[in-house]
Amino acid sequence: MSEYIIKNGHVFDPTQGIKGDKADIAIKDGKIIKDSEVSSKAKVIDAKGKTVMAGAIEIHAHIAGPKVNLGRIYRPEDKLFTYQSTTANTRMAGGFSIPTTFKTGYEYAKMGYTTAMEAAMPPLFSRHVHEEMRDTPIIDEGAYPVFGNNWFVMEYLKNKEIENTAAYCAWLLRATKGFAIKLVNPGGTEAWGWGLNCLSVDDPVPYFDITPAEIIKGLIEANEYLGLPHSIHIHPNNLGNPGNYTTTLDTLKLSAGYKAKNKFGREQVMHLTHTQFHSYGGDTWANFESKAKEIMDFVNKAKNVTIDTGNVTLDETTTMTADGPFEHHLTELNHLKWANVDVELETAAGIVPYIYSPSISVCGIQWAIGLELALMAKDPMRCFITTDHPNAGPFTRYPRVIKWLMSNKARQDQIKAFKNSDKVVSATNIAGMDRELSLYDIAQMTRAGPAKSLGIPSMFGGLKPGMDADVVVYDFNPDKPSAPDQIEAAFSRAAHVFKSGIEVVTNGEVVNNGHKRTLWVNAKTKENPQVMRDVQEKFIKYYSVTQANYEALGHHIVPNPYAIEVDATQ
Amino acid sequence: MFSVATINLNLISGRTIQQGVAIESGKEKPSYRTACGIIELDPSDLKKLGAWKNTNVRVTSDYGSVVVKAIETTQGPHPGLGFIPMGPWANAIVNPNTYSTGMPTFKGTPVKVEVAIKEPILLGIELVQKLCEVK
Amino acid sequence: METVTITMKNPPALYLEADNICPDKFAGKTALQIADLHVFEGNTTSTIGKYFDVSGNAGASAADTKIVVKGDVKKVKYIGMKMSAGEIGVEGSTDLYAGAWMTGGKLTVKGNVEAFAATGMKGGELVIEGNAGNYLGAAYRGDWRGMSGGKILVKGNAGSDVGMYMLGGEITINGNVDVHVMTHAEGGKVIIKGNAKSKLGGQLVDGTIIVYGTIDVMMPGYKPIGTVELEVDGAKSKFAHFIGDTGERKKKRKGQIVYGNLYKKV
Amino acid sequence: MTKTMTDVVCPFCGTLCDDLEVVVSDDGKQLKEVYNACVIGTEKFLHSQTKDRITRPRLKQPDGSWKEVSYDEAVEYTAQMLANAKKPLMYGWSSTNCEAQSVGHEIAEMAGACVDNTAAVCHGPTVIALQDIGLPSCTLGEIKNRADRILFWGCNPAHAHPRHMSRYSIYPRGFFTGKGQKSRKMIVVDPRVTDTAKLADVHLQVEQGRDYELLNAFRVALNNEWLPDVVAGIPAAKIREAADLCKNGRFGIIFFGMGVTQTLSKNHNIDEAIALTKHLNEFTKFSIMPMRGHYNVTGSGEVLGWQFGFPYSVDLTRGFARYNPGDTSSIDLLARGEVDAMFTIASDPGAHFPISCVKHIAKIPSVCIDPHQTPTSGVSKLHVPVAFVGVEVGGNAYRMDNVPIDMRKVVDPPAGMLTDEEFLTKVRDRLKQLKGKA
Repeated sequence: MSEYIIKNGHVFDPTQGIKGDKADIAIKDGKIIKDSEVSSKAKVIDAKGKTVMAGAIEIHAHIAGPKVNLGRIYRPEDKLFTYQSTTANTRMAGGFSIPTTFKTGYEYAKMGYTTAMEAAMPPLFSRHVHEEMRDTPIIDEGAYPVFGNNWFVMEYLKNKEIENTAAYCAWLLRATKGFAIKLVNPGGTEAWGWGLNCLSVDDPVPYFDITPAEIIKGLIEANEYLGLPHSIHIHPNNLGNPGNYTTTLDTLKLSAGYKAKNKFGREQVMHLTHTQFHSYGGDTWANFESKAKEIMDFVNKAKNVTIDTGNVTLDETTTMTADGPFEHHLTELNHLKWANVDVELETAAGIVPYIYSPSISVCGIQWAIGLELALMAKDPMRCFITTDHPNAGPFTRYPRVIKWLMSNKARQDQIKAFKNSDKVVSATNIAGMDRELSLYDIAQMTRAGPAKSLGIPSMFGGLKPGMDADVVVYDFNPDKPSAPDQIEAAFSRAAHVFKSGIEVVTNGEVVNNGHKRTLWVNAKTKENPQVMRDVQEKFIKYYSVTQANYEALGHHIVPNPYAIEVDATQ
Repeated sequence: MFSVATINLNLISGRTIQQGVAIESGKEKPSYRTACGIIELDPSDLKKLGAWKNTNVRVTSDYGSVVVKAIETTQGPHPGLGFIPMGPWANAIVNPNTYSTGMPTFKGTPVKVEVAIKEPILLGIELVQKLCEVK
Repeated sequence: METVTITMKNPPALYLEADNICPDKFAGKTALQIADLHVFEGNTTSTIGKYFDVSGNAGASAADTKIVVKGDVKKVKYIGMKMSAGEIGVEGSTDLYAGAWMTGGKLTVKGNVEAFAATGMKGGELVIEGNAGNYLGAAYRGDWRGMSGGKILVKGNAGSDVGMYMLGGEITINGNVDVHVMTHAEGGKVIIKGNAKSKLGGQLVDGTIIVYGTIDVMMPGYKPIGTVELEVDGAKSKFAHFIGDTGERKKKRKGQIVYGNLYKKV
Repeated sequence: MTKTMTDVVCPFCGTLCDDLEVVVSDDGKQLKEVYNACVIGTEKFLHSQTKDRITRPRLKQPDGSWKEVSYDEAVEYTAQMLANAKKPLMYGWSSTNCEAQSVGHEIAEMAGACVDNTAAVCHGPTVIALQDIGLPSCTLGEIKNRADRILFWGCNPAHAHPRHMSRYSIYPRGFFTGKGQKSRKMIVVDPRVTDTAKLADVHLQVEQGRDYELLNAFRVALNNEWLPDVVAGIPAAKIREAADLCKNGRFGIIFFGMGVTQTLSKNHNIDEAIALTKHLNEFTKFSIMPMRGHYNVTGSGEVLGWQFGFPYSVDLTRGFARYNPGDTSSIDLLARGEVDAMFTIASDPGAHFPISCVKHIAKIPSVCIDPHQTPTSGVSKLHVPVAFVGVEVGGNAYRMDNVPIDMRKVVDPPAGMLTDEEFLTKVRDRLKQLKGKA
């Protein structure tokens, strides 16, 4: 494997506390090495006057699997006039809010993202998720199976059986090659099986006679019992409704008293995702307002919690979530086409196109809330930038979000451009916030932070010798004054991107498709005959596929797996 | 003694379990013709036609003409409706108009049915090759 | 206004995709430069000049460019696609997507057009002196934003799915139409001087359909509420008035439920 | 000695039953018996064993006779045909695995071809409809565990999906449906008194071609609006009763088939059926699901979907993907004479396309890749027999509810026979050379 030395760049690496000092980064055999150890054969990359960071990590996006593909399939108009033709190194690639798998890989890589997590894998459809990840080039990927409405989980937790819950979770992570425990509208999505919902953490789940709060606490305990790399990753109840910030606070408070137990350096026990959608005040769309401050006051104090933002990018996009009842609610509001898939014993999903229009004040307020969350974050290692792709906007808009976060001028220009800017200003705090995030903050929010939260800081998110050589060079000089749009341009098309030591992007174009891996968590637990009996029984009686076929996940579907081993037998 | 009556029907095509078995057991075989080279008629229409069960008939539409065996429907009554299982025999006469949707109008083709006792019913592959003028 | 005349000399073996035959693309170009513009036959890329004789230079802008298309262009697609201004006159018949996504200018076809003419039309004028195919002035697949402005006149007959997902503008058919008119429409008007078949205004939320001839089968979602006198093109006549689609969701305007209107001449 | 293989997946219809048991000889060469499958699935497994099976490619001679050729010659013919065509159509894909489909798409991208699957003559209109207004649906296990209202609209599972009613929709005792059939009300809408209709609590014998009007009438009834006395041959009172029956359930499902997709109004029938489903969700929980035909037509749509963004009728000729049934769909491409080469795999357009389209196939260079002799192979210039997917080779497939199931190999193919994926890989590599890309 080839050697590289990236010379004289302005390095931003939170894992070593390097804040833009000039340094050389050396790469050999896929890893970062001390620049003293690199041989004379190393190819020299001149990064003078450029920004050097580790590869960025996507902690929450919907990029592979049944609902993503249904989104692609049912929106031909999303492809219209967007297509890029085949090139020497790339397949043809198209789509805006739900790009094809090829385009997904290329676009992440071009922006300097080298690892991405699919945020909601329905276990019954894990083969599909993995087939799409296999066809998503360059970037390493993992997927979070959903547990928050799973019949096994609800039945075990009703009886407070944490060990059985943990054993089941470990079995399902193995069966689906999943990465973490995801909850989406806990209990509410099962209620949706009957057209109902759970809008607070105390609404009982129909028939199962358990509350969302009990599910959340139980899965925190199971997660820490296993000592998984990532904490539970939760999309709380009551998404997207005015006044829902109280439900969000109730959810966050459930983390109180829990301490992370794992060997991966993770400190949080709960990751709360696309927080923007959960930070709403008011009780109607008329008096809708930001409660970002109330949420961040809690998060800033709670060291055992991490969040991501879910920034609205003001585009026409496609919303998709395992929160089935929310999507039905949304289609009743905007009357656009509604797709729904309820998944036996496990979960559901809904899809509705949505236009975040700058001329609608609610959309402007949502835009402001997402930015406020990041700007109010006291610890950038616990608050990460996402667009909840494609829900608040496509991931291809990260450079624009970064521009808004790094430039008050860019924000003020956008506020002026809103049709009802006065309404947006009065319902939010954005206009008065002059904080401008630094490149170091950005490196924490998009690299080191997500890596630590996911429990993979030894591989990703930094430039320490021994770490995977995921390195990005942006054509951006932190020493020179720059117009906001230069930030967006630089982060849109990286000058150089290395993935596991292979140069995959040069001057914003894909030059190599790399050796994409599938990251998953292999948690070993004590033999648990009861759980295995329960699994067997549910497959015989209630599933529509056999257990043997459910567990079949052959090499042709996951050709290049990378297992993170966890031993929970003690 | 057969009448020379002809009747006009609305033709639909579709699957039958016999058709399913036949396509899997070999479309070159007579069993395919037995399963799909037929038209299922309502007893009242058979009577109008003056034909008995298992009579060869010629079915003609604006789009073509084909000989099949008239049998009494097992999924009736459906007077005025003729049913030919999906396959080459039906497709020799169905309405190919897609209304620019990509889908032909396989169901709902006006046809004329007349007794054709002396005309042979071709095998599936044979029929398509003949209509396409290959060999 | 400058006139460019292109005349088919080598008709394609298959079909030709000629979205470059458009005032916006010709504007500011000489006959030679126009002859170099790309056209596509299947997976092969070629030039307008290989298939057409080109005479005359274009005007400086689309607005002062007129294109006259002569010869057999029955197998040429996309003429006038996305045109925003200027004029195109096709002297014969043409194929799919005539004037698709057009926003302005005037496209006149002496003969017939095939399906998908004026897909997603936003403005301008399309005149078809012969017959129109299916999906005239309809939305592209999956899009809920169909024809939103402009005028279409068909002197002959039109196919099925006229004005699907129509939001605005006006379509007049002097002849007959096939099934499905203004399905899913939320605005706009379709006038049918001849006969209609069935499935008119299905799932229509808002909009107006006027039929002078017969209707084979009415949609059950259209409720008769009496007769009215209407003035169309300056001529007054009596129409039976139906409102619907009563099965579809309804919009409210000033607290009042809005229905679509179907008028049939009595 | 024999061995029994369990959890075998049936490669016939979209029901994709995965509980078959197959008895094979110890050397894994002969298939002896099949259990749990329907009569059609059983026939598919057993027919793969016939002695008269064609095991080598055949090239049509000027006199109409066949000449056996090697796979390499077949690869050369196929690659040359695709390399020389201006607009080849690559049709079928529904009876092979996703792995083969994926290689096929690489070929199509290189060749600048149109790619289409059997949805073209099956559930294409369903795709158009769900693109227009969406699709509230669920997995088949949800039906089994929850559904108390089952509508079969223009479909006849008793014939086309023989185990559907026993495995998923009518008879099984699910978690919330412990009484099985007694827990459910069954409504069938069909112009014939089908063997499915005979089992129904309510049969609406709709006037053929008027499903759109009847579906609309259901929605008018839900809105308590005025109705004409009779719609599509059904009295208004009976329509209102049926609508109430749907409303009063706790979880309902509409299954529909070619009775609506192939009838006048096509996509509009499905569109209004989906609108009705969405409408019923204002009163209770309701879903809708197409009864997909070929066992992996759904998989072809999925793979096309994630690789190109469109599930069928995809035109790659200009180096980027476009989609618009009516323009890029097989039937229209053939009827309009738009394509100059025909590549058929894992399907039989010769038997299932209108004859006017088949006549065009017979006129142009053509290759047919299929284990069987079919009307398509009968009019093609080259016939390439391959191993049976799901019998002689495994691979991924997608059930009618989009659930992916990894199929199993139960016996070896006859010596020297290639699989779809193997043959396509050779064609891809040869085409790369011809296009100067390797």
